[in-house]
Amino acid sequence: MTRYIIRRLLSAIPLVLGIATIVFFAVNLAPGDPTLYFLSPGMTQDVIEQMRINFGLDQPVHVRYLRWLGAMLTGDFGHSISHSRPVLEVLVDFLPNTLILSACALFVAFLFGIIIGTIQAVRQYSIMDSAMSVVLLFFYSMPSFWLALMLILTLSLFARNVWDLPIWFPASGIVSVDYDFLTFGEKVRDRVMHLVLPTLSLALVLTAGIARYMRGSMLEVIRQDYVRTAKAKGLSEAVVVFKHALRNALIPVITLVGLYIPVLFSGTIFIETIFAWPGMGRTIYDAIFIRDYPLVMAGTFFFASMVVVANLIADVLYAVIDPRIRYE
Amino acid sequence: MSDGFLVARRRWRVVSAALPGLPQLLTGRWGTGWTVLLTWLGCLWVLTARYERVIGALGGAWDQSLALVTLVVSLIVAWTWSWRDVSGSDRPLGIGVSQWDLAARAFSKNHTAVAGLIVIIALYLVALLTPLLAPYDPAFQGNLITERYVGLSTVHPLGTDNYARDVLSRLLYGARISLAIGFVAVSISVTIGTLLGAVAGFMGGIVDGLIMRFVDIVISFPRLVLLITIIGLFGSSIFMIVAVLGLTLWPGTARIVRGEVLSLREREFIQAATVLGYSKRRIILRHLIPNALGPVIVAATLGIGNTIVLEAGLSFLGLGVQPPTPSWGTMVAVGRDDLLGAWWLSTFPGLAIVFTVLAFNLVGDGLRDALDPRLRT
Amino acid sequence: MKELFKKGLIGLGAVLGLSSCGGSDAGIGSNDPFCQQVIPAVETFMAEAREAHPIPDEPRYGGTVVLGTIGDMPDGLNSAVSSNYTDAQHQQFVGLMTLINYDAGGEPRAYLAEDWEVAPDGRAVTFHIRQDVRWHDGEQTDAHDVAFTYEAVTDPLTAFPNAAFWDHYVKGPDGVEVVDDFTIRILLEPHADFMDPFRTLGILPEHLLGDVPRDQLKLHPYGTQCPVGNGPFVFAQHVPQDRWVFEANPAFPEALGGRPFLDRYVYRVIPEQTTLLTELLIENIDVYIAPRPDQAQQIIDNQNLELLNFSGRSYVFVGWNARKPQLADPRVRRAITIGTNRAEIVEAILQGYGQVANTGVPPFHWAYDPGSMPSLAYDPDGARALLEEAGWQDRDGDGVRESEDGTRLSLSIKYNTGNQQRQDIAEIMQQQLSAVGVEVQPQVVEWGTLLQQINTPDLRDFDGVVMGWVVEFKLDDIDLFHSERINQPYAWSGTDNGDIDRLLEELSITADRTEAMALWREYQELLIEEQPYTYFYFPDRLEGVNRRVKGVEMDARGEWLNIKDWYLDPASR
Amino acid sequence: MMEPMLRVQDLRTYFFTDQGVVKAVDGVSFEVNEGETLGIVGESGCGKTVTSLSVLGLLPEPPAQIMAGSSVKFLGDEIIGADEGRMRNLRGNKISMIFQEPMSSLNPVYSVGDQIAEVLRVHRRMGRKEARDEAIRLLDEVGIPAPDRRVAEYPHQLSGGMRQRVMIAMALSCEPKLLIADEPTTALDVTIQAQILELLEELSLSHGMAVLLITHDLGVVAEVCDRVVVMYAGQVIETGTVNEIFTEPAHPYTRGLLASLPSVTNSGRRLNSISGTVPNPVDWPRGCRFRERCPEAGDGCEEEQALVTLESAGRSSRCCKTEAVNLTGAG
Repeated sequence: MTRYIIRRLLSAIPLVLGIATIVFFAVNLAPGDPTLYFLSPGMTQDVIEQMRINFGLDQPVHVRYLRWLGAMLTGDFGHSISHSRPVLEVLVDFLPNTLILSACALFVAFLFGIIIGTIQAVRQYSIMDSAMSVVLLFFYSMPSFWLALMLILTLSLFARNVWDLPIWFPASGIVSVDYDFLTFGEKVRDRVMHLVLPTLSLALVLTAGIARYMRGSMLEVIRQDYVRTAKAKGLSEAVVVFKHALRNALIPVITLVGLYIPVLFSGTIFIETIFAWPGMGRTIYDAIFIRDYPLVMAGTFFFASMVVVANLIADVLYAVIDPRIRYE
Repeated sequence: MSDGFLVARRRWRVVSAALPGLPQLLTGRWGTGWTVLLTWLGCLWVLTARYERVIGALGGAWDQSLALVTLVVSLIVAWTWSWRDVSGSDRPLGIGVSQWDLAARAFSKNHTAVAGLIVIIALYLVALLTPLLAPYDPAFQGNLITERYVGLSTVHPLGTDNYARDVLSRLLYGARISLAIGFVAVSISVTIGTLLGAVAGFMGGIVDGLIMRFVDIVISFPRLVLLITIIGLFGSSIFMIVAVLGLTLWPGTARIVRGEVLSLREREFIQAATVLGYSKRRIILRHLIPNALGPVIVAATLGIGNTIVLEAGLSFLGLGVQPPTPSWGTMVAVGRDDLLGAWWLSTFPGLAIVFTVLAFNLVGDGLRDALDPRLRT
Repeated sequence: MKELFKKGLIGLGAVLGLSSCGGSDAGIGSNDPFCQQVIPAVETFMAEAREAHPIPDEPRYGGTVVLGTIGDMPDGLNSAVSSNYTDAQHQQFVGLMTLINYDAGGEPRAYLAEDWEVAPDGRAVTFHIRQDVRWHDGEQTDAHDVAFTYEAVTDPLTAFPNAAFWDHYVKGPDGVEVVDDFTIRILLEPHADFMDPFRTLGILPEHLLGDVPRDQLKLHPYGTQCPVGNGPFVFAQHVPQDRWVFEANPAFPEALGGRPFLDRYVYRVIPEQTTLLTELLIENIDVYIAPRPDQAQQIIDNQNLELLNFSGRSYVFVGWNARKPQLADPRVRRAITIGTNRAEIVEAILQGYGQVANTGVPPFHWAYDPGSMPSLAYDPDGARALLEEAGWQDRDGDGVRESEDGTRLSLSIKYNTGNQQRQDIAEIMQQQLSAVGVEVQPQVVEWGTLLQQINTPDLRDFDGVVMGWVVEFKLDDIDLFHSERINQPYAWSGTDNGDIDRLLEELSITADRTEAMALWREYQELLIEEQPYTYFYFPDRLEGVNRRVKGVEMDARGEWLNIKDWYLDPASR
Repeated sequence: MMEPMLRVQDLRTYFFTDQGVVKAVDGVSFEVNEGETLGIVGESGCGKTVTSLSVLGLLPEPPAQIMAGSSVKFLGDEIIGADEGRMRNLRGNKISMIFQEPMSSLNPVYSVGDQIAEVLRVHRRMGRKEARDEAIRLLDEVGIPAPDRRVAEYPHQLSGGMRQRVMIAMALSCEPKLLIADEPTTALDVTIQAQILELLEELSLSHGMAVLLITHDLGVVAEVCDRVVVMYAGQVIETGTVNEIFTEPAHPYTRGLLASLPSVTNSGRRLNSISGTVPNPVDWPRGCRFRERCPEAGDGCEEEQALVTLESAGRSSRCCKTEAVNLTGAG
C-alpha cells in the first residue's frame, strides 16, 4: 500500500507540473503586470521600472519560469506581491479556511447525497423518488452565487428582520468579532453558525450529482443476490440497505470524491467572495487580476496537488471499502 | 379492425385538423399531446397577435426571417405530424424493436423527463421566435428618471431594469444568447471529446497515454480558475466565452467515449470489421462512435445545463457576456445588486436559468435511464 | 476493515472538530522575526499604560464598533508605500499620526506638530513636535521619526506611489533638518497648498524601520502584520481578507482628547455588497462604508440605521484620447459632452446622490464655483450643430456621422470589469449619443489590461475610457494635462495646450487664494473649451451607520475623521 | 395425522408489470412435515423459486403481490401478512434459505465469518467473540478445512463449493426447523454437487431439520428427497413420494420429465424431451396448462383441471386422465 501511494504520488508529478506550467504562461503572457496596481499620478516611468526591478519582473518570461521552477523545487514559492509576504505564509493563512469549508461541504454533500440517493433507490419510481430528484436538481440548476445570496436573504436577513425566527445565521466571516472573548462551547457554536450558509451553498450543488449517482449504483446493488441473502438472514430492511447494500453501492460513488474536488475549489471562488470567507479561492481570484504571479502559481500548484491527493484518497478508500481491491 | 375503431379514428382526424395534439392528449399520450398542442396554439397566437410584426419580418433582418421560418415550419410540422399520427396504422409492438425504440419507450414513461423535454422544445421555439414575441427592443432605454425600476405591470409584465429597459424582452433575447452559448460550447466539446476519446480508446498505447494524461491535466484543474485566467486576462467577447467553455469541457466526454470504445472494441462486430480490413478511420467513425453515442448524448444534455450555469458564474465575476447584450447570467449577476430593492431584476432570469437547466438535467437523467438497460425495470 | 472504516469517519470528525475550535486567534505575523520582537514590546507598554491611565468613569467609554467595507487594506499602516484611500485614512486617524490635520473649514490645525512656522520667503516650514506622544511600544515620537519618514517617501528607491505630493519640496536628506529632538525644518519651493502633504503623511517609527533598505520597505511586515503606531488606536490583529482589530490607546495624549471612547474598533472585509448591506441590516456591523446609491433606500427605511452623505473627494469622467482622428477636434469632444444628459445620469445612476461635474474642481474645494462657468448643459441640438461645424455629417444615411474622408464617428468607450457605474455611463452614452449621430461601443476590459492599454505611452489603445480620480485637498492636474508629461502614464487625453500648461504651472506655485481663484476660473474655462475629459459627476459619499453609534462625523476629510470620539449609546450596548 | 410443519395452501403470487399480470404462482398447495425432505421440481419458469421466496416473504412488493386467500402456515401460525418483525424472527432463525448462485449470494465486502456471525448476533444475541467462535465451529461442521483461518477471508477468496458450504453454515447457524434450498447445486461442478447434497442430507439428519429442496434435476430429487412436488406453469401438478413418482408417475408432464432423464438403463437410446416451451405466464392457456405440449391431450383437457387426490396419502395429480392411467397402471 505504501509503495503504491508513493508510486502514485510520483506519477502525479508531471500532472502537477503540467498544470503549473500552463498557468504560468497563461498568467505571464497576459497583458499587464503587477506594477500597474501601484500606479498613481505623478509616478514616472523610472519609478515603474524601479518597482519592476524590486519585483524581479525585469527578466524575460522563460528565465522567470526556470527561476520559479528551480525555486519551487527547493520549496521556495517566492514573495507575494499583493500581500507583501512570503507566499507560503499567505497559503498558510488562507488554505486551511478553504480546506475546512470544502471538507464540511464535501461531508455534508456526501452525507445528504448518499442518504437521499439510497432512499430514492429503495423507493424507486415513487413520488418521493421524483420529488427528491426535482428538488435536488433545482438546487443543482441554480447558479451557486445566486443560491448563496438567496440563502443569505432568507436564512439571515428575513429570518431575523422579517420573520423574527429564533435562529438566523451570520451572513459573512468565519467567526464573530467577539470570538476571542467566548467560552469554548460558544466558540464551537459560533464557528458552526458561520459555517452553515457557505457550507450549504457549496454542498447543495454537489448533492444532486452524488444522489443521482448513488441512486443508480444502489439500484444495481439492491438487485444483487447477496442482498436477498441478507434479507433471508432475518435482518431488518435498514440493516440490509445501510449495511449490506450501502457499502457495495458506495464503491463507484467514491470516484466522485476525486472528481468533485476541482468543482468544489471552483465553487469556493463565489462562495468565499459572497460570504467574506478569507480563503484560497478568493485569494487566487484576486491574485489573478493583480497579477501577483508568485501567489497565483503557488495557489494553483496547491489546488492541483490537492486534486491529486483527493484522487489518491479515493483510491485508498476503494481498498478500505472493497476487500477485492489490493494495491501492490 | 373493428368498425368502431375506424369511426373513432375518423373522429380523431377531425379533432386533429383543428387542434393537433388534442387526440394524443386525450388518449393518454400527454407528452406528445402537450408539445404539439402548445406549439400549434402558441404559433397561432403569434400569427394573430403579432400580425404586423410577422408581416414586417418579411425581408427583415436574419433573425426576423429565421423567426418567420420557424413559425411556418412549426405550424406545418405540428399539424401534419398530428394528422399522420392519427391516421397512420398502429405499429405492432414488441416485434423488431431496435435499441432506440426501446429507449424511446422507456423515456416516454418517465414523466419528469418528458416534462423537461417539453420545456426545452418550448424554450428553443421561444428563442427562435423572440423577434416576433418580445414586446420591446431589449436595448431600448425608457425615461431614466420615471421608468427605471418599475415593478410588474401590464405595460412591463416583468418590470423594468436600472436603464428602464423591459425585463421581459431582455429575458426573451437572453434566452437566445444563453441557449446558443450552451449549445455551441457543448457541440464543440462533444466533437473534440468524442474524437479524442474514440482515438484514444481505439489506438491504445502511447496515443492513449498521451491523450489521457492531457485529459487528466484539464480535468483535475479547477475549471473556473482556468476560465478566469483566460477570459479575464485576454478579454471576454462572446466568442471567447463560447470557445473557452467549449475547449475546457471536452475531457469528460473524452473519458466516457474512451471507456465505451474500450468495451466495444472487444465486441464481435468491431472485431469483425477489423478482420474485414476496414481502415481505422472508418472503424472509428462508422462503427465505434455511433455505438458509443448513448452516453455522449446524455453527457451533452447535462453539459448544456452546466454551461448555462457556468456562464452565469462568469457573469458574477464580471467576465460573462458583455452588456448591453442580454444573457441570463449577466442579468442575474447585475440584478443581484438590487435584490432587496428590485427583486424582479435577478429573480426572473434566475428562475429562467433554473428551469432551463432543470429541464436539461431531467431530460439527461431520463435519457441515461432509458439508454442504460441495467437501470430499466 | 470495518474498524478502519469507522476510524476513518471518526478521523474526519476529529478534523472538523479540531478545526472548529482551532484558532485563527493569532492573526498573522506571529512567526515573523520582526513581529516577534515588536509584539511583546507593545503588549508590555500597553499593560503599563492601562495601569497608568484607568478608564474614566463615564458611560461613553467602552464597547466595540464594527465597520464593514469591500476591501482589505493592502499596505496597512505603512505610509511610505501605500496609495490606497482606506490605508491613508487609518494612517491619518487611527493608527498613526500626521503632523497636522484639517479643521472643518479645510484650515490646517495642530496634531502631532504642536505648532509650526513658515519661513517668510516660503522656502521652509519648521514644525514643533509634541513631546507627549509615544509609540505604542513605549518609545518617544520625535523629530527623528519625522525626518526618517520624510526621507523615506522622497527617496526614489522606496517608489512611494504618491511621489508627486513632494514635487515642490527638497527631496531626501537635503530637504530636512532636525533642529533639535522636537523641532524639524523642511525645505521647499514656495507653492500653493504647501501644507497639504503634511496632512496625509503618517509619521513612521524610525527606531523600527530606520535600518530597512528603502527598496524593501514595500515588502516589510510592518505595514500589515505588526504595525506599531502612535495614534489613538493600537493595532491588535489582522486576519488578511477578513478583519483588522484595533484597541484603544490609553496613552494617547490627554491634550488631544486622551483615550478613545471605544474599547475596540473592528474593520471587516466583506467583498460582496449585498452581503454587506445584509450584515448592516441584521446589525452584525455598525458602519457600512460607501453603500451604493441604490442601497440607500434600504438603509433609510430601517429605523435602526442612519444614512450619512457628504461630498466625496472623487469624480468620474470619460477621458478622451485626442490623438485619435475622430477626437482631435475639441468641438467634437464638446458636442459629445453636451449631447449626453449628465443631469439625468446623476439622477438615475446616483439616485441624486451627487452633483454634475464640469471640471475636476470638487464641491468641497474652495475654488469650486460652477455658477461662474460657461454652461455644458444637455443640448442635443447644440451638439449636432457643433458636429456639423466640425465637418461631421451623416453622408450615407446610416445614422452615424462621417468626416469628409469617410471616417465614421464611431468610438469605443472602455471601462473596467466589475464596475457597475462606469458600465452604466458607457451604456447610457451609447444610447443618448446615437441620437446625435455618434456611435459608441461600450467595451469592458479587465482592470490590469485596461491600465496597460491606456497608460503605456506608445500604446494608448482607446478612444474613450470611463475612469475616476480621487483628489486630495491640494488639486494638481499637471500629470493629466501638462504637455511636458504627455509621455507619462496618465496623460490619457494627450492634451497639448500652451495656455493650459501655463495655468497649471502658475496654479501650482500661487499660494494666495484670491490670486489663485482667478487662475482657477481661467483654467476651468479652458478645460470646458478643450474638453480633454467629459466630466460626469462628483458622487456623494454615502455611509450606513447604526444609530447606536454616536458622535460620528464624516466629511470630505474622511470617514475615520473623528473615530476616537465615536461612542456607543450606553442604552443599546 | 400430525399437523405438518409448513402448510402452503392456495398460494398465488402475481407480478404486476407493464406487460400485464404475471401469474408466476397460481394456487399452489403443499406441505412439509417435520424432518422430511421435500423436493419441488419443474422446468425453469414454472414458479418454484417464486414459491420458495413467497414463503419467506422475500419478493419485492411491488411488483410482486401475494394475493388474498393465499395461506402459508408454519408450525400452525399463518405467516402470510405477518408483520415484518415476526417474519424477521423466522428468517434465518426458524427457516433459512440457501440460493442457487454461491458466487453472488455472499456479500463481497464482508468476511465470511462476519456474515455468519451476523445471523448469530441478530437471532441468538451472541457477543462478538462468541459469535465468531460459533462461526468457526459451523465452518468446521460444513467441512471447510482450516476454519479458523477461513473465517476472516472474503468470498472472492473462496471457490464456489466453499462458498456454498459457507451459505449452508450460515443457514444452519440458528438450528432452523426448515431449510429452503433453491437449486443449491446447479451452479456447481458435478463432483462438488454430490458433496454438497451429501452434506445437506447428513445435516438434515443430524439436526432433525426439514428441507425444502427446489430443483429442476430429478436426479437430485431421487438422491435426497422423501417426497416430491412437481410444478408446472405456476401450479402443482403432481405430488407423491419419491418412489411413487419415479415408479408410477401420474401426470403426463412428470412422465415427460422422467423420460428425459438419462439413466443407466436407457443409455444408448435417444433421450426424450418434452416438445414446446413453458407458456407465457401473463396469459396461461385455458383448461389444462400442459395441454398444448401434452402427447395425451384429448377430450376434457379444455376444462380447468383440479388437483385430484389419489389413493395413497399425499398423492395427487392434476390431470383428468389420471384415474384411467392409474387403473391401467395398477392393472
